[in-house]
Amino acid sequence: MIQAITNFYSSTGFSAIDIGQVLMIIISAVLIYLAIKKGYEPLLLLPIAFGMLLTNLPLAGMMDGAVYDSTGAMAQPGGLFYYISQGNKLAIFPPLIFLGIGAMTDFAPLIANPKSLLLGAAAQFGIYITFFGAILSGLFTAQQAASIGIIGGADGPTAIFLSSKLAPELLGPIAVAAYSYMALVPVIQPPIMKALTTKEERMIKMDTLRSVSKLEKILFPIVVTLVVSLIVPPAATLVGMLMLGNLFKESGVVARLEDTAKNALINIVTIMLGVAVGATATAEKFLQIETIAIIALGVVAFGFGTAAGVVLGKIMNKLSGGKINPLIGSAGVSAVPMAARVSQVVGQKENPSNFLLMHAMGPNVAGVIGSAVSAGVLLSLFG
Amino acid sequence: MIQAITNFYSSTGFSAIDIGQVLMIIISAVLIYLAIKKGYEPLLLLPIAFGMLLTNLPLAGMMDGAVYDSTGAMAQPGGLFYYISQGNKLAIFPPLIFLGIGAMTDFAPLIANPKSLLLGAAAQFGIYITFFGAILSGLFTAQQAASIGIIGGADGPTAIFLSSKLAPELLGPIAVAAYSYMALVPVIQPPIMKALTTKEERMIKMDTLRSVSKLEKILFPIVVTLVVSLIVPPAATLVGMLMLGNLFKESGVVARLEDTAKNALINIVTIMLGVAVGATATAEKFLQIETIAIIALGVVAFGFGTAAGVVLGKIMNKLSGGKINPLIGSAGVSAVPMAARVSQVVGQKENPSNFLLMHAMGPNVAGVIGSAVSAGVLLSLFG
Amino acid sequence: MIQAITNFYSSTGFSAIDIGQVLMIIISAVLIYLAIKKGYEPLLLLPIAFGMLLTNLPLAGMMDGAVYDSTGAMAQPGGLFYYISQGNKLAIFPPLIFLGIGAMTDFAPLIANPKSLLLGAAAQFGIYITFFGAILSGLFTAQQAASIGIIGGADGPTAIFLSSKLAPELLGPIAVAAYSYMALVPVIQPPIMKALTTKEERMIKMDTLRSVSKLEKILFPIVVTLVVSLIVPPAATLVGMLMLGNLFKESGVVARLEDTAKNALINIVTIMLGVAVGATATAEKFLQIETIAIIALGVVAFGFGTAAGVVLGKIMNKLSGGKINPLIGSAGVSAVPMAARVSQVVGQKENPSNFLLMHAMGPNVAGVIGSAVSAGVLLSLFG
Amino acid sequence: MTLLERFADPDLIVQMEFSQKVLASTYVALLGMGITFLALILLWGVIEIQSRLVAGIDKKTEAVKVAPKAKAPEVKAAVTEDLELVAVITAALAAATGQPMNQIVVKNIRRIAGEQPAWKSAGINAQFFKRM
Amino acid sequence: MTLLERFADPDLIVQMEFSQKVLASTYVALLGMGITFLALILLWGVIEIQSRLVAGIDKKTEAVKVAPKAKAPEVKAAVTEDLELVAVITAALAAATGQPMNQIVVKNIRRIAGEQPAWKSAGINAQFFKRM
Amino acid sequence: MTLLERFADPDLIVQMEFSQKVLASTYVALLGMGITFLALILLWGVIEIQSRLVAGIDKKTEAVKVAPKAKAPEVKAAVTEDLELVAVITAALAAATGQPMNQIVVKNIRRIAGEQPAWKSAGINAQFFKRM
Ligand code: NA
Ligand code: NA
Ligand code: NA
Repeated sequence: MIQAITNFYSSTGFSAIDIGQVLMIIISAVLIYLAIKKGYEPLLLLPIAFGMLLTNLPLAGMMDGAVYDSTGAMAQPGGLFYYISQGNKLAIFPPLIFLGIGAMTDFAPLIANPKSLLLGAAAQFGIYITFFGAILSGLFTAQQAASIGIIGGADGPTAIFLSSKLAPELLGPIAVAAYSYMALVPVIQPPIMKALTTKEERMIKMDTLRSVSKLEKILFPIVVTLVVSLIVPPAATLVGMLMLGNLFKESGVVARLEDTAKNALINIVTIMLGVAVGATATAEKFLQIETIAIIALGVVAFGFGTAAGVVLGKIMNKLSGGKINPLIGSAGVSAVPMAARVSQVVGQKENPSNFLLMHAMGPNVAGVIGSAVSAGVLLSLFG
Repeated sequence: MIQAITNFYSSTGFSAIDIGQVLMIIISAVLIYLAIKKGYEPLLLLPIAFGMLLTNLPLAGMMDGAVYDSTGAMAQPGGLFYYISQGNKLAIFPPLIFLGIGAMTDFAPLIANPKSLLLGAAAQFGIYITFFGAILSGLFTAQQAASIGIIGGADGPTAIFLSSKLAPELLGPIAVAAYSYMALVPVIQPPIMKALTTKEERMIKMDTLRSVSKLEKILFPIVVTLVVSLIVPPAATLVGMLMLGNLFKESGVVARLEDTAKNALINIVTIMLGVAVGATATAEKFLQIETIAIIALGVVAFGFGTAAGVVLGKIMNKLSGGKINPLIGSAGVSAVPMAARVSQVVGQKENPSNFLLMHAMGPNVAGVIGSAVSAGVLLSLFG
Repeated sequence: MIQAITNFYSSTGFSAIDIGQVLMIIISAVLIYLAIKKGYEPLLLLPIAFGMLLTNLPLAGMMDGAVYDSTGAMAQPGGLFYYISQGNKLAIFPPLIFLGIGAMTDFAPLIANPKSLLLGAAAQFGIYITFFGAILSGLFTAQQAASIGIIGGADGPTAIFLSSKLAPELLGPIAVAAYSYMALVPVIQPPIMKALTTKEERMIKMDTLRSVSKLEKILFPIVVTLVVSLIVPPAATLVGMLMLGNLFKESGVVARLEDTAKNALINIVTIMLGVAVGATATAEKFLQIETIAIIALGVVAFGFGTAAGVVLGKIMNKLSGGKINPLIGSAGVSAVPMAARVSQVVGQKENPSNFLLMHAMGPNVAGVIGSAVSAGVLLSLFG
Repeated sequence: MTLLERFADPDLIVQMEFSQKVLASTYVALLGMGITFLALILLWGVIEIQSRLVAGIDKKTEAVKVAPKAKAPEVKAAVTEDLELVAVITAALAAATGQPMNQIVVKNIRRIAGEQPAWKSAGINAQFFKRM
Repeated sequence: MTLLERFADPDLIVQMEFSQKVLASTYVALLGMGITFLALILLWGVIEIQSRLVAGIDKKTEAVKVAPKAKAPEVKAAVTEDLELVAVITAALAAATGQPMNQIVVKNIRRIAGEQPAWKSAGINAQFFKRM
Repeated sequence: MTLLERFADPDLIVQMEFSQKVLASTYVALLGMGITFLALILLWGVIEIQSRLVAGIDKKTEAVKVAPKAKAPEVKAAVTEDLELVAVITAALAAATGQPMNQIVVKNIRRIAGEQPAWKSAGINAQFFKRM
């Protein structure tokens, strides 16, 4: 009888749980709280956090690989998350997310004002300053530093895509940092924006954007795919799928596919990608000094990206003779559409009749292209 | 010319069909009839039956594996069902079904009256009595007996999950028996319920369930995942995905994911899981004495599960001083929501103003958790 | 510095692009134009064309296989299209498309007038005459000739299914030809139809179709699956899935599954199948004399299929004593529903009160079954 | 090795003479069209037979339907659904008024504006009572 | 090798005697029912505790809610949404009238017919402001 | 082996000196920002050119649109759709009245309440005429 109880006890998770796993479960509970109560990017943070919880349950084996016997036949299939996580490991999920995002995104503000592309480029500066910092910390290889830097791209799928390829062992903390800081954009950006601009600059009203014809909208995804992929071939997968989704939307002839790309397909992939990312965050991988460094470097990335965008905005304002509100520069980090909203809100505080939202959408979506390009560069250097 | 006709004839299914396949095609036609005309769990029985039909067509090779040449290159891809059935073989489909079910299920009646959990546990007795019977029949290994027993869990995905892992060779008959008996719950349960209860007991009216706050509903899936997975780690996959789906629903912040989990995703997986289950039911595997034993044991499982639930209901009624109608005990077998409806209908026959439905939903959903726990126990013993 | 610029240049697509890839990008742009502006089967042509564009971007590696190191571990995952294209390579996508098409198709006009099946058979003549031509050209093996011939089946998924199995190297041009000619049916068919019929024949009005009972509609998919699969077992996959989808529709008890089969699932698979087909059309495979031969043979296939259907229509009209309008024969090529519309339009030109649409739907859907049967025959001969 | 086997072998077909290819292709065309016609003619026959059988069944069913017994299950279903509605309403009233459920008796439900819309009952069924 | 290990081995179970099988099956049944009950009883306890804790929190929250401060975030959210609406309307007006946006000042928005339907705001949010 | 190659090798980077790492990181940052700017500036240029070309095309098209010929295809499409509608209505009437279809001639269709809603025509097209 005592033997049976002992046997049973040793089969429960209580016998095998360690302090790291307890900590991870607490962390995942905190993330669930932030996702639900604070609304931190819940579409991804909730699946990630729950995946994190499940992967840290002792003996549950959600991430175990398949077991083969001596003849090579499968003796025991792998855990559910092992199979789902192949979609990240093989870099399949992030491009499919981009397909759906492309089908949701309106690039008209960028087409109407293509100068915004400069701001979308400038804001990628956070990526490289963070890369620099990560290298100098001495904790990371170049591959890992590149993956950490891409947090500054403020674009979840791009960060997951690059990390899966360059540093899968850091996927968990990088994804958590990326999505958390994207949710914190309204907290991180405003002080930097105010510190770098004058009241006069923040009050600048911008001219109405011209309307964009259907033909331009259809040509845009094709042209972007060609130009970007020819200059930075490793960016072709992300940019290509983003632009295919957008072509579905703008062509107007495949409404069925557009609808599925931005609903059923992206939702299914989001669930899978989320739990699979969370599943990589086991205690032994997550509870490391590196994770704290990543969290710290992530905020640096967002800060410098914001600053670079605003500074270039100021320069462009000068050159244009005062017609560009530098506040739209911060939207260049991506974090669509949160960063554009922040530009709007900060601008309106100085001048209640100031409406920067549409102008900020240009740099905002340009930032998505910008970080995909930077991811491509890093991939070609360190892939 | 005669040669050509002979050649052609030998390439047709007519030349190769055997009596077993004819029988299987007839059985699948009967199942299609039951699914469509009698409404027996058509969402799964129809795909299962059609998969069964297709897999028994001679020379069609729907379940053939891939053929490789001597260099290891693929000479011929496998049949469609071979690839689809990997989702069951690798135990991927049932947890995804559970994700969708979680997103559809309201656990409030259980949270309001957590005593119901006892009834959900008691009704799992059918699993073990059937296991006992299967072992004593001498026809089955312990793995097979466990898979047969789980029919008494009255929960399709759990039965398919466990059978795929422990006894894939019996998957066909077990799934057919499980879904058929779930459809037959209104026939199987009432006589047992009436035999074990007095008219007075059946007439007992129960107090209104208290309302459940949003916070409780959000905490519930997290708590259940933790408690169940720590006690029975192998149940983590099923219970975790069920509860993730429920968290999607109750959190209220990821309506997109909830919607997809309970519509597009569950439907796609249901189609795949259904045809793949049917595809395992080839004549040589299905037309065995074991299948008849499984059919016979399945009804035993449902009967004893019902009885155990009702008996515990009677005991709890005694202990509570007459405030619990024992009829809600039978709902503990799961078979959501059919078994709860049966409790309602049987109770109302004695007393037209008696409304047990909501009270029976508590044991009903508890039964889902209960069978997942039992599946976990059997998996840890025989996996 | 110059070294850095040289290095960077050699990493761009500009350094590696060749004239073939430029040509392919132009071709894909033309196909995008045709899909969007001319409405040529955009649901498939748009994804195909975009896949073609992406696969021909130099150094992007969208179709690269995975790289393994000496220990057998994966050093670098494959490109996105490499993984997606497994769904075609393993012949998984076309049957899933057929599942959705089955859920959308109303076979009542065929059940009401099963003689239409003869026209659906006759119009497959184009397949074999094209096979003949392809063999005699001396450019193709029998497997390739069979895949080219199936263009005459005027049924995209069937053509992709057969080509993937028999001649995957020709998948790109065959799919492009098949979908282009399906879009061109209103141009190709009318002159042939007019040349082969008299004005009197074209003016024949046909009797109203009888109404078809629900039971007949439910039995139809089961019966077709059985009969076709027994006679031509390799056709079971395509016909079986088509009929399963139709059974979802007609049974009326699995509306959820029907809805998903004909929406989310078919759309997801269409996107994947489309880009994966396009991805096979690399410059070195596509820019061959064989492609021109395939384009030329494709129009032959459609022409002879149309002619054969119309000629049998004339014969049946004679035998029936003038009650069958031969114009419905051309609809037998499939190309649902375009070919049936063409019958309607050509008939109405002679006689504005002539409504052939519903009568032409019979041969039209029969043509789908007919080409699946022919694909099965070719598969059993050359698979 | 037969002509067709050599024809089907990508390595051997190149060695075949033109006339042999013509012969083999003709054979394939005849066989293919033959089987396609055979299959679809057989299907035609089966569907014709089926239509007649079904027509027979339908006539019988119609005859049976005239008998009063036929309406019973429908009524029963309606009653069951009404009872469920009563249960749901009772629970809702109890929750709203705070009274214990066994103190409330719903005696009669009258549908306002005639028919309950189909989507509503579908919705209730789907939400409360349908899962896998 | 324990009884249970032999029982769990498909090759060895056939050699076991009937009485051994009875014993092993009984053990499995007791263990299985025992753990199932244990897990669900534990769950019962945890849910009871949780319900009480939550009831406590809810009471506190309600008390807090009475204080005027509690309404602030809601109002702020409404204002933010209104400002966005102003932005969208301004942009639309500018586009429609062809005037530059900084010439147009939207001073006040009055919602016609009271409440804005929920789906509309959801729609705007989803289309304009929600992505991953 | 260049500095960058050693930098990119996880085994060799640990042996690099701090100053080398600073150099390599600076190089990466310059290269990365440079290429990102280059790509997006090029894109800017291409979009500007495209906008001008499109503006030119649009002007031409507008000019062409004034000519009466432009409306022809639209009318034709409408006629085709109407004919199909006639076909469907005829079939429906025939089915409903039990008369053979060639006895019924639909002479005119008048749409009640003006425009046919878009979803309806989309629905008919999707159901009857659209597949893959
Ligand atoms: Na960015
Ligand atoms: Na159960
Ligand atoms: Na065809």
